[in-house]
This record gives sequence, structure tokens and C-alpha cells, in this order.
Amino acid sequence: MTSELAAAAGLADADLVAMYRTLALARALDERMWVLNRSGRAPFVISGQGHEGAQVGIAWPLRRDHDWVAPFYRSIATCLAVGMTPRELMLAQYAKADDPSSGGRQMPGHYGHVGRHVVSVSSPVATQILHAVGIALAAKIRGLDQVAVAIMGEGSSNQGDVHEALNFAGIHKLPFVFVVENNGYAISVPWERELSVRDVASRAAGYGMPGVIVDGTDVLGCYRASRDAVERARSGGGPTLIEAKVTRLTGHSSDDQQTKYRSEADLEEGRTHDPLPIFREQLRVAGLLDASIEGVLAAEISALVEDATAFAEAAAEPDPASGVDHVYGDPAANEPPPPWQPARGSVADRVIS
Amino acid sequence: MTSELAAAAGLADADLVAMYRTLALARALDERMWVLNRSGRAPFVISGQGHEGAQVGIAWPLRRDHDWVAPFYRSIATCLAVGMTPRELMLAQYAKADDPSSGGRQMPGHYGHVGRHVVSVSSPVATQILHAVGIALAAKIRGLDQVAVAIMGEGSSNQGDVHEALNFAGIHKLPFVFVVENNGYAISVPWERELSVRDVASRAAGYGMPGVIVDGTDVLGCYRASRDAVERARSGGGPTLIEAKVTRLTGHSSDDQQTKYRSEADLEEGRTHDPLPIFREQLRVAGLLDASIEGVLAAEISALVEDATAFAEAAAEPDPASGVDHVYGDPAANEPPPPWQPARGSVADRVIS
Amino acid sequence: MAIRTFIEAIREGMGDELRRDPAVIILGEDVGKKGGVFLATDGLWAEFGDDRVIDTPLTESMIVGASIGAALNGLRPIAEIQFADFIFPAFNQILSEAARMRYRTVGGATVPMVIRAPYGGGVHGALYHSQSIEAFFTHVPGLKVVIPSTPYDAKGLLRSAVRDEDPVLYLEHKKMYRSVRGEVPDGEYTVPLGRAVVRRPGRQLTVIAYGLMVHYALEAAERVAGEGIDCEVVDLRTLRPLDRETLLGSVRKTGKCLVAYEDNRFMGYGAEIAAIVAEEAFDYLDGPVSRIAGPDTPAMPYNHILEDWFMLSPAKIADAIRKLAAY
Amino acid sequence: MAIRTFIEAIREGMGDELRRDPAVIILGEDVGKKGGVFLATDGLWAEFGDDRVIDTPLTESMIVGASIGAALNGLRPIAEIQFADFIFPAFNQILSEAARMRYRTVGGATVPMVIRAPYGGGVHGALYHSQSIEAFFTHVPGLKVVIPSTPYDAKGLLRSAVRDEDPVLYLEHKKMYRSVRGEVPDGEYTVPLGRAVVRRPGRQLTVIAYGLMVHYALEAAERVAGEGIDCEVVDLRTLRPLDRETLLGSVRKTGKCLVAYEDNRFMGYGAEIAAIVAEEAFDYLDGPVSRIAGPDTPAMPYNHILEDWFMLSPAKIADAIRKLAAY
Ligand SMILES: Cc1ncc(C[n+]2csc(CCOP(=O)(O)OP(=O)(O)O)c2C)c(N)n1
Ligand SMILES: Cc1ncc(C[n+]2csc(CCOP(=O)(O)OP(=O)(O)O)c2C)c(N)n1
Ligand SMILES: [Mg+2]
Ligand SMILES: [Mg+2]
Repeated sequence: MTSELAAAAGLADADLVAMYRTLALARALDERMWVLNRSGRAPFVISGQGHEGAQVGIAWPLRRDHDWVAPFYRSIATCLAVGMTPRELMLAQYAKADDPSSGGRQMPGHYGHVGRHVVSVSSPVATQILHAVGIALAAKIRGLDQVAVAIMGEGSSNQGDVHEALNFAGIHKLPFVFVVENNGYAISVPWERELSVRDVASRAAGYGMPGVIVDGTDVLGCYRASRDAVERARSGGGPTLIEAKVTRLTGHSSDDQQTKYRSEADLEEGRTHDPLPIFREQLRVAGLLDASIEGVLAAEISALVEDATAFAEAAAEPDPASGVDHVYGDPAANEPPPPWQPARGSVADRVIS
Repeated sequence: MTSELAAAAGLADADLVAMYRTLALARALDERMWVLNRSGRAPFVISGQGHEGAQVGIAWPLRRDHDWVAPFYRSIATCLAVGMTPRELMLAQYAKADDPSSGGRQMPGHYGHVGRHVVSVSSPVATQILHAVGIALAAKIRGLDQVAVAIMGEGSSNQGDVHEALNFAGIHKLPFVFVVENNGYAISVPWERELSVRDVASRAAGYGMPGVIVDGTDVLGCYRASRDAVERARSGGGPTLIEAKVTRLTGHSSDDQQTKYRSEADLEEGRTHDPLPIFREQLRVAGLLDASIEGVLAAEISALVEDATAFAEAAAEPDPASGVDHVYGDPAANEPPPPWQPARGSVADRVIS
Repeated sequence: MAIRTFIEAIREGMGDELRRDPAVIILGEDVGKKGGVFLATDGLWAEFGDDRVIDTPLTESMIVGASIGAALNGLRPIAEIQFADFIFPAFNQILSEAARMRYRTVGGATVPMVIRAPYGGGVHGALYHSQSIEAFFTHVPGLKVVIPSTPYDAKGLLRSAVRDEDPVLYLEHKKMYRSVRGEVPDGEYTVPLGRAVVRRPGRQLTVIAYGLMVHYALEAAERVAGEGIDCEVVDLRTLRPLDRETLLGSVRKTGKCLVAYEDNRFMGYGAEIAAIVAEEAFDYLDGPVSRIAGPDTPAMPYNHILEDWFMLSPAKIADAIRKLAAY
Repeated sequence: MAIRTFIEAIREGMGDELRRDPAVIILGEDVGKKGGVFLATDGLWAEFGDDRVIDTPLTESMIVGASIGAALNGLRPIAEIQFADFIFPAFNQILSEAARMRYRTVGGATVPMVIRAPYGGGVHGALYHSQSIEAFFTHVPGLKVVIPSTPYDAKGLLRSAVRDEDPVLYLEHKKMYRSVRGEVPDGEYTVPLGRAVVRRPGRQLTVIAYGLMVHYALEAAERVAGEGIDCEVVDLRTLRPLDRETLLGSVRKTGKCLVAYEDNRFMGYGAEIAAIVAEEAFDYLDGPVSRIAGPDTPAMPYNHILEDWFMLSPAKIADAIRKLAAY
């Protein structure tokens, strides 16, 4: 039997529980990362807390390992939804050699996974939108039926690259979806000082594409908007801009103290938009979750987090000699290594530094 | 007595004739520049032909030497309208030492005039929009009642800087007007391949500002749109985007052969949108021009063009020793000059090159 | 005299200039209520308000481009780029516009503005919060580039930069913000742009450095002093315009020159220093002009082992000194 | 063998690669029907159609950024930047993204793409259609930079660049497009990246050059040959990765090195060459490593007198050779 809730979204009950599980897993991993940071085991954390509802709903319609996602640093739930594993995310948090995103070369939160078609994200914001648009262009030229999705915050959407990307995607009706996770802040700058309009979605018309606003606590609403956009894109209908209104439950990152610039009332209001309890309640009302199912899920998630943490903690550090690797495909193109370059496989030369 | 035409625009008859004169003078100077180019006296020409109606109408409401204009390479009539003289424009065309735009350092068409508040334009397109926005910001902070106008083509309006500028101007409700002279081409690229929407003006809403479309052959319509935008800006109402639909009567520049990419029908259609005969006919019908007045004006314009050409032709070349000047305010900050640096006031050392 | 951290000196410099000249404004991301991500502008918004300390949208080209316009219309903007690594979207505005405005108007229009940016590594900043960017900008005629190494200089040079008639890129090594302290006079003073300083006199070998590397070079010089190697350490302070006299004077005296810089070696700023010394002090050289610099890989991995591998250190510089001294 | 102009060789190289590999596409402003403002892509749109030769909007960051994406998804884009002077809006995408993708994915994701751009002066292009830009890009690990000087090399290096697994910036001196001619084989050949070539053997002095300056250096060498000065001229062809062996081999043989480059002298590419020679060939040098380069002013004024003043010429290079030879 399918619940009304699932039926209305065109999904099965199991899908809804799986979505909830992804959301809860993202939250649990994220919380663990903060614990690691506060206990001195991870110099940096940047969080998806508050964004996960939109992330899971929007990522769900994508075809795994086929469609492409160019995410941003809050995309933890997006990455889980498209197939990255807790172990992989923790390897990145610990910056270990086997971190599939960057082998520990980038800060945590800089997601990427070649096999999962997660485009490696850098720190300068908004650049990824052009990569996704180029991926969509190649898909069109090569006759692949892939869709490319780019995701970023509303502050980042003001960068020039976004304008250039949306214009090009609009001209060529590329299979592209632009997702803005609007949490009302760019670090400390509130939306009124970073955006000349309340809704980023109101810019879509200027590029000849639909602009859709969704509530990030309405996971299934996000799902439907994304499904429609992805179908439109895949069938040649062109790009869509989806703006999800979300809330940032944490400081910008572990380096930020948000109480300095946000009032307690504002923070309190933000907490009422936490997608996790809202989605849970929805599934409870629909009869898809109850204490016993939740208990099983919680145990499973807790085990996954423990496993990922222990696995990553125990994983090998990169060889210092590997610092010179992968500048060019052909190592002969490298400049000579520095005089202190250690031999392969040796441990870090602690004496010299 | 005021004609109905003038009254409808809130102008005097003499204003309309002066506007026509500016338009016709711009055209005559522009045509002379092509003659100079074809006869080998000027390596480069870039033209305003077809754009002058919009330029004169839009520039007319500005307060001279008070408001600011950041123009582009087709802005010949704009520059005349805000007070630059034919001699000044010809000095730039000949790249002579006294060229007020750049002392012969920039190509022709790279307008600028410190006293007239014409911001020096460079070649990379669209950068000037941010300068105008910054000027407007300073005007607001300093409590001056200046308005800043930035002008460019529709192709250039796709650059990232435009997005960033409009967003900022919208946030701070700056006294700023953005003018797009849309001639349907960016060099050879037709609008469908450079713009994801037919009208650039449809992007204004995404920045919380009005977007107005005017017909560039309707000089008084352009005037009214600009007057309203300038008044709104000056009185704290914030920015406006004005899109003028114009036609490019010449190739992109003297280096371009437009018949390679435009059909004869397209070119023919373009010529029906020449603002000069259309405005002239309008003034004739209104009784403001007739054969005798036109004869006087033509003679005056012809004399101005002759004078400007002769003046610029006879003007002094820059001293080669001046090449090192004005890199920094303090010449001591310069790197040592090249070994071939000539003495001040000597002629170019022709032997060495 | 008071003891100040590096960042306190910078903050005081800005505050003093804001107080002195109503044309001075600050703009950048998070510079207002938050006081900047490093707190360089902490307290300034509270004192000077929304019109003079402006939180901008996340758009670097706008920050620089609008500052150019504001400078053309009578203000003296101090634009903060949150991390030097994020200055590249504004590259066109800096290079094509700010640095060329004076030249292309034959002196008619000028752009007095300062762009401040935290640069450098060793702070777990990874590939995009660690870069040295001076090489790109010192190649640009019309732009000045300043990198202070002490709180005294930081404040004095910042004030000179704000008062300068040309655009100045003012780079602050972020690892020094809280770790470096020094005396800063209470009253008004400036340090002129374009003057290097000998931080440690010596007879045998000159080390040329700037920013954090000055401290590492001084530490390295101490280490090798015990081994009988007597180094002179020159702090360039302004990278453009370059103080050729101090640079060449030192090398002509010692006969040996080592340039130490944190950036990638190839085409890093030290290349120009080495080239000038090689050409203009050739007759005085007792050994090859040498460079010790970062590896030619993107700067710099996050993982602490790889970060240590990338970063220069006093020990690495000392090794390079020993090698050159033994030549 | 056929005689081709420089631009014909480039056009043929692109045509051949488009024919050989369906993954190759061209994109840029006016590259379609118009065939590019210099006609480098003339005829290619007619042959390969809208999907493979794409007229883009006037947005350089998009051209490069979308090319990166297309390369990640299986294509091999050749992106044309209409003039090198207009590459700076794309600086962030080139430096932060294209050049770092491989490193930051530990080899997992690669960006095989070529960025072509006409650079250089002497064509009445003024401040913004004359610049040399190689200095900014040769500092970027992960990027390759190629500057051919003959039609043969232009075609052979372009083909290698298209087939390379890394992003390549391929710079074409626009003054050479129609003025330089040479033999180009009819069939398939490539010229490997990273190899310099000795264009003129000589015993007394090495001139290092690339692009148009190779021709000026050869002319200068002829001029001074009559005066008994025997110059070797090395054409670097690839600026990064640099062929150290050919460079140092020549200087170790002649004992004197002059680097000639059109760009501003300070922090221009020749600084790195001079620094490497000064460090690694020190024991062989009979005179200071010297540089002859453009003045340190924005490149370059439009007025023909000022343009002549700025540009290097065979005569100016010959003067520098004489000075160094007499050392
Ligand atoms: C080009 C660039 N400039 C500045 C930064 C520093 N920075 C990182 S995230 C951020 C705020 C982003 O805000 P938004 O896009 O709204 O995303 P959010 O963090 O709110 O989810 C800033 C200023 C950066 N990473 N890149
Ligand atoms: C950044 C940059 N890229 C490319 C160019 C070369 N270019 C000069 S004008 C032009 C077309 C401009 O089209 P549009 O903005 O529509 O103005 P129009 O010439 O049609 O009036 C191009 C591509 C340039 N000047 N600057
Ligand atoms: Mg946000
Ligand atoms: Mg146009």
C-alpha cells in the first residue's frame, strides 16, 4: 500500500523513508564533524544543517552516476543522496590520503567524486555553475541524456559567473538546473545587503527560464519541483532555476560566531525551519515512521557514523612525497621539486620544519 | 510659441532643433572619420551611426559637468551632447597629444573627458558599469545630487560585471541609470546567440528596478524615458534600466566586413531605422525644420567638421619621451626607462626602429 | 609606544585614517557588524556607520570596480578582499582599470584606493585560503604592492597607502595577524612606500624577504650565526615600486644573495629580484643568486603533513643559506 | 610541403584536429560565420556546423568555465579569446579551476582544453589590443603555456596542445598572422610541448626569445654578425613546461645570455629565465644575464610614435647584444 503522502509525490513509501534516512544521516554526520572540531581533531567544519531537506528532495530525482551535480560546501546531504558514503565524507573531514574528493588536499566541505559525477568544488564561490553548464553543453552535443545541476547559496548567486552561465544555458536550452539554497545570509551579511530582490527566483525570467520557489522544509515539494525541472531539462525543455528557502542552523563555519551579528529572535525563528523534525512529523502523521522504525533507523545511523569516524581516523595520511603529484598528467612537465622533497614512502621529515 | 511636439516632451522648440543639430553633427563627424580611414589617414574607426537618436535623447536630461556618463565606443553623439567638441573628438581620432580622452594613447572611440565628467572608457567591455555605480555611490555618500549613467551594447550586457553592478545599485538605490543600446549584434553574433531573452530590459525586475524599452528612432521618447529615470535617480528613487532598440548602420568597426554575416535584407531593414531622417521628418512635420533652416544647419555642421579635421590634422604629435609619463603620480615610482628612451622634446628616434 | 599585534596595528591604521579624512571609506564582505572574518575592521562599523563601513554583496569585481568609481568621484576607498585567493574575479578591474586609469587619461583621472587582502599559508587554509598572489600584481605598471612585516610598518604603510594618489594592493600575511607583535607609536606617523629596510646587518650573505618570510629569514640567520655565517636580512616592505638601492647596496656589500619567498618558485616575485641582482650586481657576486621558495604545485594542501611539506620554514631557509654560504 | 602563413597553419591545425577527433569543439566570440576577427576559424563553421564551432556570447569567464565543464564531460574544447587583453575576466576560471582541477582531485578529474588568444603589439592596437600576457599565466602550476614562432610549429604545437591531457594556453602573436610564412608538411605531424629549439647556432652570446621576438632576435643577430658578433638564438616555443636543457646548454656554451621579450620588463617572463640562468649557469657566465624588454608602462599607446617607442625592434635588440658582447 502507498500512503497518500507518497502517492501525491508519485513515490513509494519506501522512498520517503529512504529520503528521511538520508536527511537524518546527513545531520548525524554533520553533528559528529562539529564534535571532532570542538575536540581538536578537525581544524575546520562547514555545515549543511538546516539545508538538508531541500538537498535531499532536490537530489532525489537525479539518475545516479549518470546525471551530474556541481555542489557547494553545504551539500553534505546532496552528496549522500547521489551515492557518496559516510566513510568517504569522513575521509575528507580528516583529510586522509584516500579521501575521494581531494586526497586531503582541500578543506572539508569541498566535495567531489569522479565516479558519482560530483564535480570537485573549489573555494571561490559560484565558479561551479559554469562547469555544470559546460557539462550540460557536452551532454547535448554528445547526445547523452544527462542533466547537470549546480548548487550554491543566494549570496554566491550574485557573482558575475552566474549571470554568464544562466544566459548561456538559456540561449542553448541546456539540460541544466540551477539550485539556490537561500538561507538569508552570506556569512554575516543579511539578504537585504547582498540581494537587490527578495527572491533569487525572480531573476530567472531575465534568462528566459522558469524560476521556482520551494520551502526547504517541504522535502516533497522540493522533490516535485526538482523532478519537473529535471524532466524538462532531460526532454530538451531547457533550464530551470529553483530557489529553496532554507535556514542556516549553525554559524557560517567553525570559524564563525554568528551571535555577533544575529539576534536571538532571529536564531530562534531560524530553528523553527529545521527540516528534520518537520519531515519526521510529516512521515509520522502519514504512518510511515513510528517509535520502533525510528529506533531502528537511529541505531543504523549511529553505527554508520561510528564506523565512518573510526575508519577515517585510522586511515593513512598522505605521503609527503606525493605533494608534487598530479600537477600535470605527465610528471616530466613538473618544475624540479623543492630541495627538501622527501623520498617516496618516507614519513614526513619532521626535523626540517 | 511652442510646437505640440516640443510641448509634449516638455521642451522648447529650440531644444528640439539643438537636439537635431547634435544628431546631425555626430553623423557628419562620424562620416568624416570613415573618409579619413579609407584614405589612409586613420588606422581605425568605430562608429555611432544608427545609435545617435537614442544617444542624444538619453543624454539630453543630464546636467552638464555635474552628472556623470560612462560611455562606450559608439557614444559619439552622447559625448557631443554632454559638451565635448568636434575638435576634441577629432584630436582623439588623430591620436594627437592634446586629445583630451587619452593624449593619443587609446584607440579612437575610447572616449573620456575629465571636466565634462565623461569617464574614460577602456576596451574590455562592460567594466565601466561598475565605475558609474561607484560614482553614484560616492555621490550618495557625499550628498551630491549627481546622477551617473553607464552605456553599452546588448552583447556587453551579458558580462558578469553587469550583474554585480545592477545588484549593488539596486540594493543601495543608487542614483544610477543603465542604458543598453541594443542593435541586435555583438560584432557578428546575432541577438539569439548572445542573449537568452529578446529584451535586456526584462532583466531589470531581477534587480528590483524598472526596465524601460524605447525605440531609438523616437528621439523624444528616448528623452522622456531618460528624463524620468534621471529624475527618479536624483530624487532617491533608485536606478533604472533603459534599453534603446537601435540599428548598426556600419560594420562593427573599420576592421569588419558585415556583409559576410548579415543578409542584404537584414541590412536593408536596418537602414529603415536610421534615426536621422526619421527625426528630421518629425521636426519638418512639426514645422521646426525647413529647407532654409536645414541649409543653415548643414553649412554650420560642415564648417565644424572641416575646422575640427584641419585643427586635429595640424595638431602636434606626442613627444616620444612622454611615453613614460603618468604611470604613477610620483615619477620616482617608475621603473627605470628603457635604454632607448629619447631626451625630452626630441623627435622620435626613427633610426633605431 | 604600545605593544600591538599585527592585526591591531592594521585596524588602528584604518581607524585613524577614517577619523582623519571623511573621504575614506571601507567596503568589503562582512566588514561591518562582523568586523571582517579576521576582525581587521572590528569596531569600525560601530564607530563610523553604514555609509563609511559598507558590507558588500559577495562580488569581488564589484568591490573593486565600484571602488574605482568612488575614487573617481572624490572618495578614498579601502576595499577588503576577504582572502587574497578570491581576488581573481576582480583581476580585470584591477589590472585593466584601476592600474591604467591615470596612464590612459594622461594624468587626468586618478584612482586613489587601497585593496587589502590577507594572503599566505601555514594556517590550514588549503588550496584556496593560502595563496601568495604578489607575483601577478607586481607585474602591473600603475599598481603599487605593499607587504608589511611588523606592526609598526603595517600601520605606517597602510596610512601612506591610503594617502597615496595611486591604487595600492596591500597584502597582509594572515599567519602574522595574532602571532606577530611589536611596538607602535601612539601618535601620527607614516612609513613611506618604496623603501626597503635592513632588518639585520651582516657581511657574508644577503637574504631578501618580505612578509612572514622576513621573520623566518631572521630566525634562519640566527640559527646559522652560531655556525659562523653572518647574514644580512633585507625586508623589502614595498614590492613595487622596488627600492633598488637598498637591495643592490646590500648584495654589492655581501656578494651573495638568497631570495626567500613563500609563493611558487617559477615566476614568483623572487624571479625579478634575482634577475635584477644578476644583471646589476654581477661584478660583485661571489656565488649564484639563489632562490628558496614554495614548490611549483598549487598552494597548498590542507592536510597538515602536506602543508608542512609545502611551507618554507626557518630550517629550510637555513639550509639554503648554508648551501650558498659554502659556495 | 606547402608555404603557409602563420594564421593558415593555425587554421589548418584546428581543422585537422576537428576532423580527427569528434570530441574537439571550438567556441568563442565570432568564431562561427565570421570565422573570427582575424579569420583564424574561417571556413570551420561551414564545415563542422553549429554544434562543433560555437559562437558564444561576449562573456570570457563563461567561455573558459563552460569549456572546463565540457572537458570534464568528454569533449576537448578549443576556446578562443578574441584578444589576449580580454582574458582577464576569465582569470579566475583559468587559474583557480582549469589549472587546479587535476591537483585537487588527485588526478581523478582532468581538463584537456586549449585556450587560444592573439597577443602582442605593433599593430596599432593600443593599450588593450597589444598586450603580452604570458607572465601572468606562466606562474600557474597546472597550466601549460605555448607560444609558437613559425607556421610549422604553430600547427604542430597546436595539435599537441589539443591532444594534451592538461589545459594549454596557446598564444599567437597577431603581428605574425599574415607577415610570417613558412613550410608546413601536408600530412600528420606534431611538435611536442616542452621543447625549445636553437634557431641560429652561435658561439659568443645566447639570445633567448619566443614568438615575434624570435624573428627580431634573428634579424638582430644577422645585423651584428657583420660586426663579428656570433649569436645563438634559442626559441623557447613552450614557456611552461620550460626546456631547461636547451636553455642552459646554450648559455653554458656561449657564456652570455640576453633575454628578449616584448612585455613589460618588471616581472615579465624573462625574469624567470634570467633567474634560472643566473642560478644554474653561474659558473659559465662571462657577463651579466641581461634583459631587453618593453618599458614598464601599460602596453602600448596607439599613437604610432609612442607605439614605436614602446615596441622592441631588431635595432633595439642589436644594441643590447652589442652592449653585452662588449662586456
Ligand atoms: C569568490 C569568493 N569570495 C569570498 C568567499 C568567502 N566566502 C565563503 S562562503 C561566503 C558566503 C556565502 O554565502 P551564500 O552564498 O549565501 O552561502 P551560505 O554560506 O549562506 O550557504 C563567503 C563570503 C569565497 N569563498 N569566494
Ligand atoms: C571583454 C571583451 N571581450 C571582447 C571584446 C571584443 N569586442 C569589442 S566590441 C564587441 C561586441 C560588442 O557588442 P555589443 O555590446 O552588442 O555592442 P555593439 O558593438 O553592438 O554596439 C566585442 C566582442 C572586448 N572589447 N572586450
Ligand atoms: Mg546564504
Ligand atoms: Mg550590439
